[in-house]
Amino acid sequence: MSNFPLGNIGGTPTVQSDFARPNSLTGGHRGCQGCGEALGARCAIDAAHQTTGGKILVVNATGCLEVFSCCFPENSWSVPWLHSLFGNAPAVATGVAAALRSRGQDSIRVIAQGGDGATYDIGMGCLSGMFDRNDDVLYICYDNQAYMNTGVQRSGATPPLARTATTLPNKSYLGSDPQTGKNLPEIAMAHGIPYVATASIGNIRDLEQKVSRAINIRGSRYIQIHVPCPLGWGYPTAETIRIARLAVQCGLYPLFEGEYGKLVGSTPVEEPIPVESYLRPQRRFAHLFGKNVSANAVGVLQNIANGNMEKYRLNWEILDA
Amino acid sequence: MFQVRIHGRGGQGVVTAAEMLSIAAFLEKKYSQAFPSFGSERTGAPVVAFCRISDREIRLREPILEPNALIVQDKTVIESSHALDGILEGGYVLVNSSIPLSSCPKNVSLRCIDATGIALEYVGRPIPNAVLLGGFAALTSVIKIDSVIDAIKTKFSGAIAEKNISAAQVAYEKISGEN
Amino acid sequence: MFHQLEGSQAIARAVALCRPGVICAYPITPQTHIVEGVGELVRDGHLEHCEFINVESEMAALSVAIGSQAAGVRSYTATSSQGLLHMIEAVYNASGLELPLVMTLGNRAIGAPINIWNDHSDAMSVRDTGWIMLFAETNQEAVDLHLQAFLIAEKVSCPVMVCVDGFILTHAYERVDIPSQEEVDEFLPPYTPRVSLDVDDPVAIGAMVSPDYFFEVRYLAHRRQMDSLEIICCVAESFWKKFGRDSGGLFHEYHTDGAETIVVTLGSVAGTIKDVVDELNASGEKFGVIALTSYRPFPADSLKNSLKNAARAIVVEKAFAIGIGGILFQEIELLMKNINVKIVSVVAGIGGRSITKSMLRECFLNKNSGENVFLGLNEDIVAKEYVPMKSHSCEGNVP
Amino acid sequence: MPKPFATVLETATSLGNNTGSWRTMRPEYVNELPPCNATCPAGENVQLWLSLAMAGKFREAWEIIMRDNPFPAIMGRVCYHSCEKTCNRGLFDGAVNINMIEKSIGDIALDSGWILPRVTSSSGKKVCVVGGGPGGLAAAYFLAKLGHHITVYEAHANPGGMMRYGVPRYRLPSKIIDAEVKRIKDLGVKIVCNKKISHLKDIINDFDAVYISIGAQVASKSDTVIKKGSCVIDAMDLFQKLEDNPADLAHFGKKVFVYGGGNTAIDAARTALRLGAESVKIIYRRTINNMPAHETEISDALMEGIEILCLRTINTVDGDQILLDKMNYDEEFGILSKTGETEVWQVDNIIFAVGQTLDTTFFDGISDILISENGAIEVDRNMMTGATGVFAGGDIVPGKRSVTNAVGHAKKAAKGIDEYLGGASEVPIVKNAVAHFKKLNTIYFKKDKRTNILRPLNLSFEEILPSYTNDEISREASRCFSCGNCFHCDNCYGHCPDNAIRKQQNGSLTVNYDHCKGCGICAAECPCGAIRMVSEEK
Repeated sequence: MSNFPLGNIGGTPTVQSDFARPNSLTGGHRGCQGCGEALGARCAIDAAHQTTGGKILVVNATGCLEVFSCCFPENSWSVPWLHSLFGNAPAVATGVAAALRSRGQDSIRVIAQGGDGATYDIGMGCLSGMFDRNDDVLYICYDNQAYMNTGVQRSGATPPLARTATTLPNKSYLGSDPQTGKNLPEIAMAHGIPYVATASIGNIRDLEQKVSRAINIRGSRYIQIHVPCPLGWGYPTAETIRIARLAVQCGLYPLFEGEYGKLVGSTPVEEPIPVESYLRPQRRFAHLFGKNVSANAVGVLQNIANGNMEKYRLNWEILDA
Repeated sequence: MFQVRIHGRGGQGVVTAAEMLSIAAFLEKKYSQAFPSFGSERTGAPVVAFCRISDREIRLREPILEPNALIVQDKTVIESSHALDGILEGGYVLVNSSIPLSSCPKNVSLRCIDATGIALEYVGRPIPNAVLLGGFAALTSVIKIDSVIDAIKTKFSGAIAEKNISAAQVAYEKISGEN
Repeated sequence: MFHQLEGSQAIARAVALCRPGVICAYPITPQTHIVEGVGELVRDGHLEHCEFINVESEMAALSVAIGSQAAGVRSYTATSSQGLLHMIEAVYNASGLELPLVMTLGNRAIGAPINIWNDHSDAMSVRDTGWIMLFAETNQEAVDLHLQAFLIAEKVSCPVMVCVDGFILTHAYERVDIPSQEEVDEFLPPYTPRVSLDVDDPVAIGAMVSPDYFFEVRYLAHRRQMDSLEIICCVAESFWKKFGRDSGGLFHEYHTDGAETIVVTLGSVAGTIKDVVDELNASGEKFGVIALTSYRPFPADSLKNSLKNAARAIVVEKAFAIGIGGILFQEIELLMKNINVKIVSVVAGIGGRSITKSMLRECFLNKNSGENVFLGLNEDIVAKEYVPMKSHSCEGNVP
Repeated sequence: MPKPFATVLETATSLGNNTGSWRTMRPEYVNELPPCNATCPAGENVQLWLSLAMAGKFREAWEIIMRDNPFPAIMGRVCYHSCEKTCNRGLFDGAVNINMIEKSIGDIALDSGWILPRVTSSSGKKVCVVGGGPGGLAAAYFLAKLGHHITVYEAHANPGGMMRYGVPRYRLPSKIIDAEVKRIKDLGVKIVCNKKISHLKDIINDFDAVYISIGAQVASKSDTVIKKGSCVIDAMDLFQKLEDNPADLAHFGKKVFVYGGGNTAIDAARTALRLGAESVKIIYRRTINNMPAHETEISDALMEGIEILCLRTINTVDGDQILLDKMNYDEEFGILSKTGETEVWQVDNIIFAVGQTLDTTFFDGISDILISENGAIEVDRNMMTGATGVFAGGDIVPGKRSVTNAVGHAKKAAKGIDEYLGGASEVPIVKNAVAHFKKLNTIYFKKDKRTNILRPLNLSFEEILPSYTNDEISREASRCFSCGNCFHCDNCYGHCPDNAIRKQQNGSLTVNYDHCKGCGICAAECPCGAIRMVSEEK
């Protein structure tokens, strides 16, 4: 994973390093200190803005991003932005795209975005409908893996064994049940839509490339961005990017791309690490390292990570060995 | 009716402080009511919580604009949240600060205490709420230190409770020493 | 046994004492702590034989509860504002199927614009759905109303919604008496469903009804709800005998005998109003307060009886219908149409705007205020922002 | 029809919301001391000229070096590059080859004939420098640039001191020395050779200030018994003859022994090899890993077939035989003791390289010049001796003995002398904290080994060690982590969730404290640790 700095040292300069970047989500918003979602949103929308010369309309579902970015009299967005409800963003975006089509303005691109709650759960119906119609919308899901705005309740994206307000561990219960949870990128690919990708703010260059690739494709596209949340996951605010990197490096958050339902590429993990080094710094997994917790608790997550390494062909050495 | 307003930042246990204060009053067979500032407390954002203590049932449902006492858990919010506004004459102000305040309202008994320092020393985490309640008990004597200790036990358990209790007692002795 | 508890936690314990078999949880500010609280009681073993379901939306929350109730198990959920409207189809469906569900509504404003603070616009938007709607004035009453709600629902076989002011009550720490499990078990017998999905006694629930019978079905629902006024009273009486508290019932009167002006209101603001009334009466005024508990069914006759001797009735409510005005006000005005009582509509506290004692005192003392008062409205903003429609043409493209 | 009130908002109105009030910590860009700068004995701003070299700006890089050290080409050949030992990249995938880069830039400067700007000012003050070694010449260079009139007296036939007579030509060709000394002469410095000044008082009155940098010329004694007729020579004399009258060494022996473990011993051994010796053995009293010589020197010697006999001292030298005592060395307590066993070797020549001591007769009779017990001249912060106006540096003052240290002393002395002669007094610069490895975030650097230059076997006196090509210079310099100093990688600007770091068109980065919430991401993601989180409470 090319983790060069964002500027022109080593890698190609990113949009985020451009002094004249659009700053689609600008300063003064009310996100928590070290908020991953705020950064993910700026990176994604800036990349889309840059690729289309600013021709984008954004539809936002209710959630943390919406609440902390647009509350009268403060609006942090510099792009056309519409918020309707929690579960209808995909449908609203379908409407916006239809309106543009009716006026023959296909060059203007439509982006719908929301958190994992809005995307995995309450908005799943509308999302599937949008994919079903292959509407010309890029849906971006900022995945912080729980309902953060209402106080860290479990969502369909909450990882196995994670602590949330509605999956509090105790003697016999180790957090979110590993048999539950959804894999939305796979569900999106099952709809056969033109493009699906996962990304992370731990690798902004990779994120930007995927957004600009997606924005140029017609039909439904889905990008899911891993955005750690210091409040919800319980780690120091300065470590948001480090935690995001560790998630990818340990294999629990595979970065890959799919087209028309088939896996076409993945961002390689050069030096895979055990899941423990990703889990241990987070309070939401602290109970897995408690005294009387059996070792195979972490083993469950390690198996998932190993499965991802293989399934998404993340690390060539391991696979070739 | 004794009205208290507590200022601080999201994630510093400001709401828990108001709740513990109301529990302490309850344990002394008094009526009490605690409520947050009804906003979305973002980590780091200035936050306010309130507590009313009375001998009669409390029916009032309005914000506290003229408190009898103020607890400021993070003095860097004093300016941005106008934390000292509306304090009644003869009121009490307890500020978490290792150095004295540069300015303070007239005829109000103001005390500064390095609650974060005490919390770091006794609890190991910079969460000053229990410590300040210890100080508050000494400053206002509206509630006793024993009730504060029992209230802490309802919010924390085991070692963390013990550490917060000893931190609160240190603050109590320190402030009563200064009285 | 008295506790100092957050309103939501008190409600969670009350619900647990009623031994529900299925709880559905979906987060929405400000009720989230309630479902979280019940979930914790289930997980820690305090509430046995109860399934705690994390659902994916409010529509799912009530739909799951409909399913479990129809299958013969006492079910519960909670929601607020936008979530209530997201499940609106299921709200009508539950009452139509006469399922004795109980749901807590953490009252919160309805958008757009989105607002997470307290008012009664969400409750008012479902006042005609056929649910019994009980408003709690304090967290103690919220606990008591939940114990009564299950009993009322199962006696009347109609869903009951307990309305509790978001943040002001749900997030307020107060002294609350939580009865013991034994006391509640004596008061609230186990749920024996009138009808349910039962392999031994198969029935079809939710048949389609043609014009030939639909009118009667709906009228019967109306008749049943009007009759439940009496049940609500007797449940409140038996509650008073059992727990020694005058909670529930139709409404509570405060100093209304000989009062010249009676303030009629709903929910927690009644506390502040009582403080104001005490101060006014102390200085020679004659004020009384009626705090409505049962809003649906609407206790028309008893209300009329209590208001008829007053000279003026001030209706203080935290919601209003765009296009007509105060809602409770219209209902009270209709009630008193041929009785010489001046009715004043006071709309306040919209979207979490504070209702202070000083605002209320000034309003109550203003004997000749207009019929419609929007208390606490910022007139400057209105003057600046309102653009009269006539300033631009309305003709179509007719020349 | 105006926009709907409150539900429809103009763009970016949040910029008026001062979330800066949320901070309890604030990020600050800092300029911490890179470890290489901190350890360079000549006080070079290594990081700065490395960054210029990376950008291919070799002329600017050379000018930055010349500010602190007039001998880049010489440094590249003789300096023991302590900077590379502390280079943080050493803890990642191998230190930056700073030494080779400095050599390459020095060579480019000589090949391109870059000259120094003419000195225009003149202080009218005359300064005498005794000793034309690295220290003396450097002092002359620094003082000349300050406008003083300098005269250098050098005892030998040519200037250069240890550079010329202490380092064999295959490592440091004399044409390199001459070229870099010429630049100093071109500044108007008068160098008088074959002029041995035997005592301070001979010159003290003719000059406004004096800088003594005569080095440690006297060979230290050793308790070896040397009988008459034995063919023993001191390493310094060997090198001096090699330089000034090589003919004397025409019939140098086949079997040569060298006594000593330092760099001089290694150079002597390799010189003997080049003078035709068939077998060269170094005798050293302790174990090989105690040898003070630099590892690269030792490995070069071994590569050339030179043997090192450890744990041996020379008891007596008798004609063409030497009697060695076998030694035992207690590593833990550093105690050396004879084992009683001995060895006898046939030998043609023995070269003694057991270190030099100071000849302090130069200062006899001058009471206020203090001399420490190992014979070093005591000097103050400005390198001034007890006698006012008399400054000293190099091997004769306490401290490490190396060409680079001598240059460091010369620079300090020049400032001292200038101040003494009425120049601006030097404001003591506050040394920043050193940027240690743990302050960096090396995830942003791709592992890539340093470019090493092949060191072919070369038994001639010619220097055949090539320099880097220009691309190799830039490529190797780009491996520099720029520790503790921003290198404009834009990580902070790109990763700030609050868009609270401003980047100008010229690439400058500043924190916008109106919006910065103090989360600390910029400091955590800064690859080179150039941002520090500071408490908000003043």
